[in-house]
Amino acid sequence: MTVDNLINWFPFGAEWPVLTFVTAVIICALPVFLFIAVYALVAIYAELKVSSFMQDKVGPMGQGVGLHAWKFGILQPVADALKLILKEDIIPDLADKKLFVMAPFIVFVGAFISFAALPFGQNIIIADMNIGIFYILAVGSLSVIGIILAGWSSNNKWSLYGGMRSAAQIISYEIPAGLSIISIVMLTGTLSMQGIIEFQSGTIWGVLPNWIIFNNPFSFIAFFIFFISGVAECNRTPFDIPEAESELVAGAFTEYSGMRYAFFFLSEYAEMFVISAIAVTAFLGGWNSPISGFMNSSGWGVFWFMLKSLSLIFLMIWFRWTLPRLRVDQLMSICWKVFLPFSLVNIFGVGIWSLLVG
Amino acid sequence: MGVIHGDLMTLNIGPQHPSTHGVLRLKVKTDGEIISEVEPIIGYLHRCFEKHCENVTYDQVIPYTDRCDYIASMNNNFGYAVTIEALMEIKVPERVEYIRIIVAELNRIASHLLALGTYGLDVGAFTPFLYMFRDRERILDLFETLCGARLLYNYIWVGGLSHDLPRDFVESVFSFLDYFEPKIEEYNELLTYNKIFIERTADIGVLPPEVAISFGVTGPNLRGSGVKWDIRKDDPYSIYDKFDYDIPIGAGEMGTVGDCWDRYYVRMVEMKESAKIIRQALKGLPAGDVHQALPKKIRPPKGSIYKRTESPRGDLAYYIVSDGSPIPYRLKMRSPAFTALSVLGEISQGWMMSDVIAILGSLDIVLGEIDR
Amino acid sequence: MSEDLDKLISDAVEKALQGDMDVINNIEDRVTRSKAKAALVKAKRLAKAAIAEDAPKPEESKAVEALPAELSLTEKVSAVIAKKFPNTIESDEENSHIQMKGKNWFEIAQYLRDNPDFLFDSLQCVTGYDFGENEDLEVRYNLHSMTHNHAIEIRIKTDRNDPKVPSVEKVWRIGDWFERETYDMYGIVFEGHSNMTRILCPEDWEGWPLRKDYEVQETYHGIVVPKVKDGWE
Amino acid sequence: MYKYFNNIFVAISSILKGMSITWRHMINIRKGNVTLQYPEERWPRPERDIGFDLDSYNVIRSRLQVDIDDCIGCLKCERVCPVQCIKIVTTKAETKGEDLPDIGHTGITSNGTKKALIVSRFDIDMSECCYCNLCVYPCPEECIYMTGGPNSHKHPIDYEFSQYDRNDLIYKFAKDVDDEKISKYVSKKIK
Repeated sequence: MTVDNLINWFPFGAEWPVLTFVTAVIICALPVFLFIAVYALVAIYAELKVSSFMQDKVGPMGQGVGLHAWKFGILQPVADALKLILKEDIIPDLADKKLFVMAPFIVFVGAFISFAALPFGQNIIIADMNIGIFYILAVGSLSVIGIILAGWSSNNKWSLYGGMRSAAQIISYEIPAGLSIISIVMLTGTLSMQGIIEFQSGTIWGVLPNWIIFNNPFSFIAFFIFFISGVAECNRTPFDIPEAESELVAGAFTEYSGMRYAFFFLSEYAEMFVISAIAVTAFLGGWNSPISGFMNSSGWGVFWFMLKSLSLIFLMIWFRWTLPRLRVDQLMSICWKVFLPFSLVNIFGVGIWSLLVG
Repeated sequence: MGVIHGDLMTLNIGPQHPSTHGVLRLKVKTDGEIISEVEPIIGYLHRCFEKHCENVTYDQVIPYTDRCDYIASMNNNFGYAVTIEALMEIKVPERVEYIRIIVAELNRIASHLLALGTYGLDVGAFTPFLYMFRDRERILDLFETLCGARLLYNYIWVGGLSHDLPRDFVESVFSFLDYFEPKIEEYNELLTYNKIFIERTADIGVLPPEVAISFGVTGPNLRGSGVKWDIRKDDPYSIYDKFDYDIPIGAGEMGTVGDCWDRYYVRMVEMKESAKIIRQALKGLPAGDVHQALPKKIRPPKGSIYKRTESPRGDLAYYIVSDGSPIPYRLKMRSPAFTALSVLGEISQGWMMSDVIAILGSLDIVLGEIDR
Repeated sequence: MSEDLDKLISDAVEKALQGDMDVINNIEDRVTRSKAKAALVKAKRLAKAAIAEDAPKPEESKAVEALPAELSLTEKVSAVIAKKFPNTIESDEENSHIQMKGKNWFEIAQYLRDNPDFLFDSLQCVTGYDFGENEDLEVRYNLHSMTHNHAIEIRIKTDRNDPKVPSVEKVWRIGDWFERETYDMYGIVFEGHSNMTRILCPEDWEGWPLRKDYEVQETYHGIVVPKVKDGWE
Repeated sequence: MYKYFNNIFVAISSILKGMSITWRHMINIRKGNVTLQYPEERWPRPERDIGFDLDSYNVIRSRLQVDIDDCIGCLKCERVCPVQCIKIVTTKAETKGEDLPDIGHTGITSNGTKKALIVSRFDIDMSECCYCNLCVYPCPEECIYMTGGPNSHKHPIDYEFSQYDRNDLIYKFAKDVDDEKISKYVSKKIK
């Protein structure tokens, strides 16, 4: 489902190149948007249910009047989304209106365009760029601009706090995340997402799947550094200081309501998926089956990829409902004093490992 | 590298804010994330408790005391009843004393559960909060079978109690304690010894003992600073001297003595000690009539009295002046949370935004009691 | 790590006390700088308090020993104060409390706090009291000693029309809020208090609610104060 | 250096410990669930068995209910109420202990007391009630009580007595009759 394939496939490609390109992009983007919307509903439902189960309650059950949230509250996220869409859109008088309106979309775009390079299956990737992983890391940090804008334009002290905290946090955590990816790139020798996944097919000694996480002890650590940095980049607990509801009310999103707030919400979940998907691609074998040769066709690839990503998302939810929140300076010191040295050591380690073993 | 000194930003935390534990306003001057000045502004929940009391009879005051510290109403009732009894020199039956101590200690556990749970919430841990509320509900259920009410009991009366215990109350309290005591270990594993929680609370908001005493801070907050002071032991009222229990004090296990973690942990241990007291009281519960000593008309002799009791938040005292009529001439409540909040401005200077929330939570204030 | 910081802070505070603020201002880490500033404030306060305190003298404790042992604590305190600060005790008829005049109360409070025989280090409660319409107001202090575990009550009468009592905010820090509360409810002005404003009622509330002759204002910012309930009375 | 690694180790182990607890709770949700599905299930109000010859005491706290036929108008409940939410108006009847069907007045209570007063007004403002139960104890006829629980044979529990208007929370228990009709039966002695 690559864009290139589509462009080549269109019969009038040579005559109207721009139109062809735009059509191809839209045809690719629409399913992605739908996917994000549906996935976000599922993820929100999972978050509600998992958190409730962890807290000894049942969560939404939807036993009200009429079709209210249906059985087991399955329609609860739909109802939430409907409510957010129908809610009055409030823009504060003293807000910087242009930026205020723009901010949620910038955040969403940052999460959305990352999906272009995610390899859902053997052939299902919108654009199999030769610098795929680099591209995702680059556009992923776009969202921080949106959050800063949201914090600044709201003209609210809490929002400002949230925005500044978020900027410091996301920019810092990009570094250990990037460095862990570098160690993977050193192993695989490619920046292409599909290339990295293909590197991971097969097994180690016929037992373990040949995933990078099992490749050597350094990449094992790199996985955790990357994943936790990713959690921090999504602003999830224990790193949710930009919105820290007990301190900053709702941080950067304090003044947002209705649809705009929904976009922030959506992009948080989209970003969670992007982070999980990169982690799966780079460390957990992407769409490769965990047991070599078992259900390893290209159709099952999508299943494996989704399964792995969703389990990582479950891990994030699990973190959130177990751990307290860190303070902003502790967050920074963990990044600079723990993650950064470890990921630097990892790069050397992987280098030496591939020199000696590989 | 030069240092840029900017202006201070004034920030109002509250009156509507998720973690001010009520309608409290903190006027905070901040330098970025750092707090340079905190001024608590109270009175948003002022309901003229003392003025009300000057207009109702002595027995009608009890429902009003319920509403001061609505988290630990039994202890408020208890303190008031003990004070009036001392003024009238009433000797209450032994069964009443035992039942009072059982319910007061149960309420102490309930209050501490709420304090610790919301403290977890303040530092961002949501789940322990719900676990603790789950267990607090069990205590409230017990109280509901006891006196019909879940929160505002009006149970301990001057000279006695409104009802005797229900028939199977003793067994249900025992089974609750059997259920509850292992849960404390679970809280400890989930929250108390969590590294992130320790990082957030240890060494934060250190309250030195001499400052605490000068500010009149009492109860778990004072004990967290390492001062072994508990009215139940040092100035025993009722029959607290009959029981065998310890007074936990802060030892600086994770940081400095008197930090937020110590205050938190003192409460955690205190729940265990309360459970101990309840077990002893349940075992020694004598038979008798609980209405025996109820006075027909409460008409204390002329005079004044100042009597302290240990509520879950500390040193709860009533100063009552009687002019011989059935209506109190003057009733002053010295609420422990009032003094605890006054120390906030002193100990939160120089900490960060998030720490102020953590310090405020660790002081365990109830605005109903501060504003009265 | 934290020990180094502590040392840095204490050094900076020492320098600052000698007048060299640059040391603190040049600390780069903001957290450390603020901590140092907070420590400086504390140190200054302590220094002030140390100057204000009269160092307890040995002959004072002898004064207590000289009294007969069967006297109650209240009588002992009353006798010692009468000796040290003449003309301050109003009457010592009742054994339950000490009736005192307002003057010298601040010094007496300091003396009571610091005298090793009494060590009333904790101010338990400040209660305002109204004897009735057209009569005097009174402030009642409940003092308590953590060390000796004993307590006394001190009462100070003041004129209704010009109620003034010296503030003990600087002796016991909790006096700050307790006195503000008493001022709020009774209108008793505590002289020497740093921030004598209402604490529970709004700033612009009229009258002193707990006085016996208090009448509720009819409206407050357009809100009718006594709630009108249709068809009730 | 030891401290640095020890910190990391402690952090990881304590986080794993906490996560294992939440995991245990999650998989044992069927056993540990404490939620009541409110509109279907309702919080059971405890049926209290006092057992010490005190079972006539009412220990449920809910809406107040008055059996007006039993009320003798002694005003005890009005006087004891700490928030003055009970308002009673009585007039002295001409005859003692006689039914006056015209104004719905019952002469003798279920306890056998002869009523001397006509209760022409008995209002309780439940929006002000503080549920302290103090009015229930002094009632000599046990005609004021809180609904449900041990009193469910007298009046079933009013689980959520919510109203759209605050004034609807003023419950009027006295029989709704004209003052003129009552004045016919008022004792002439006072006048």
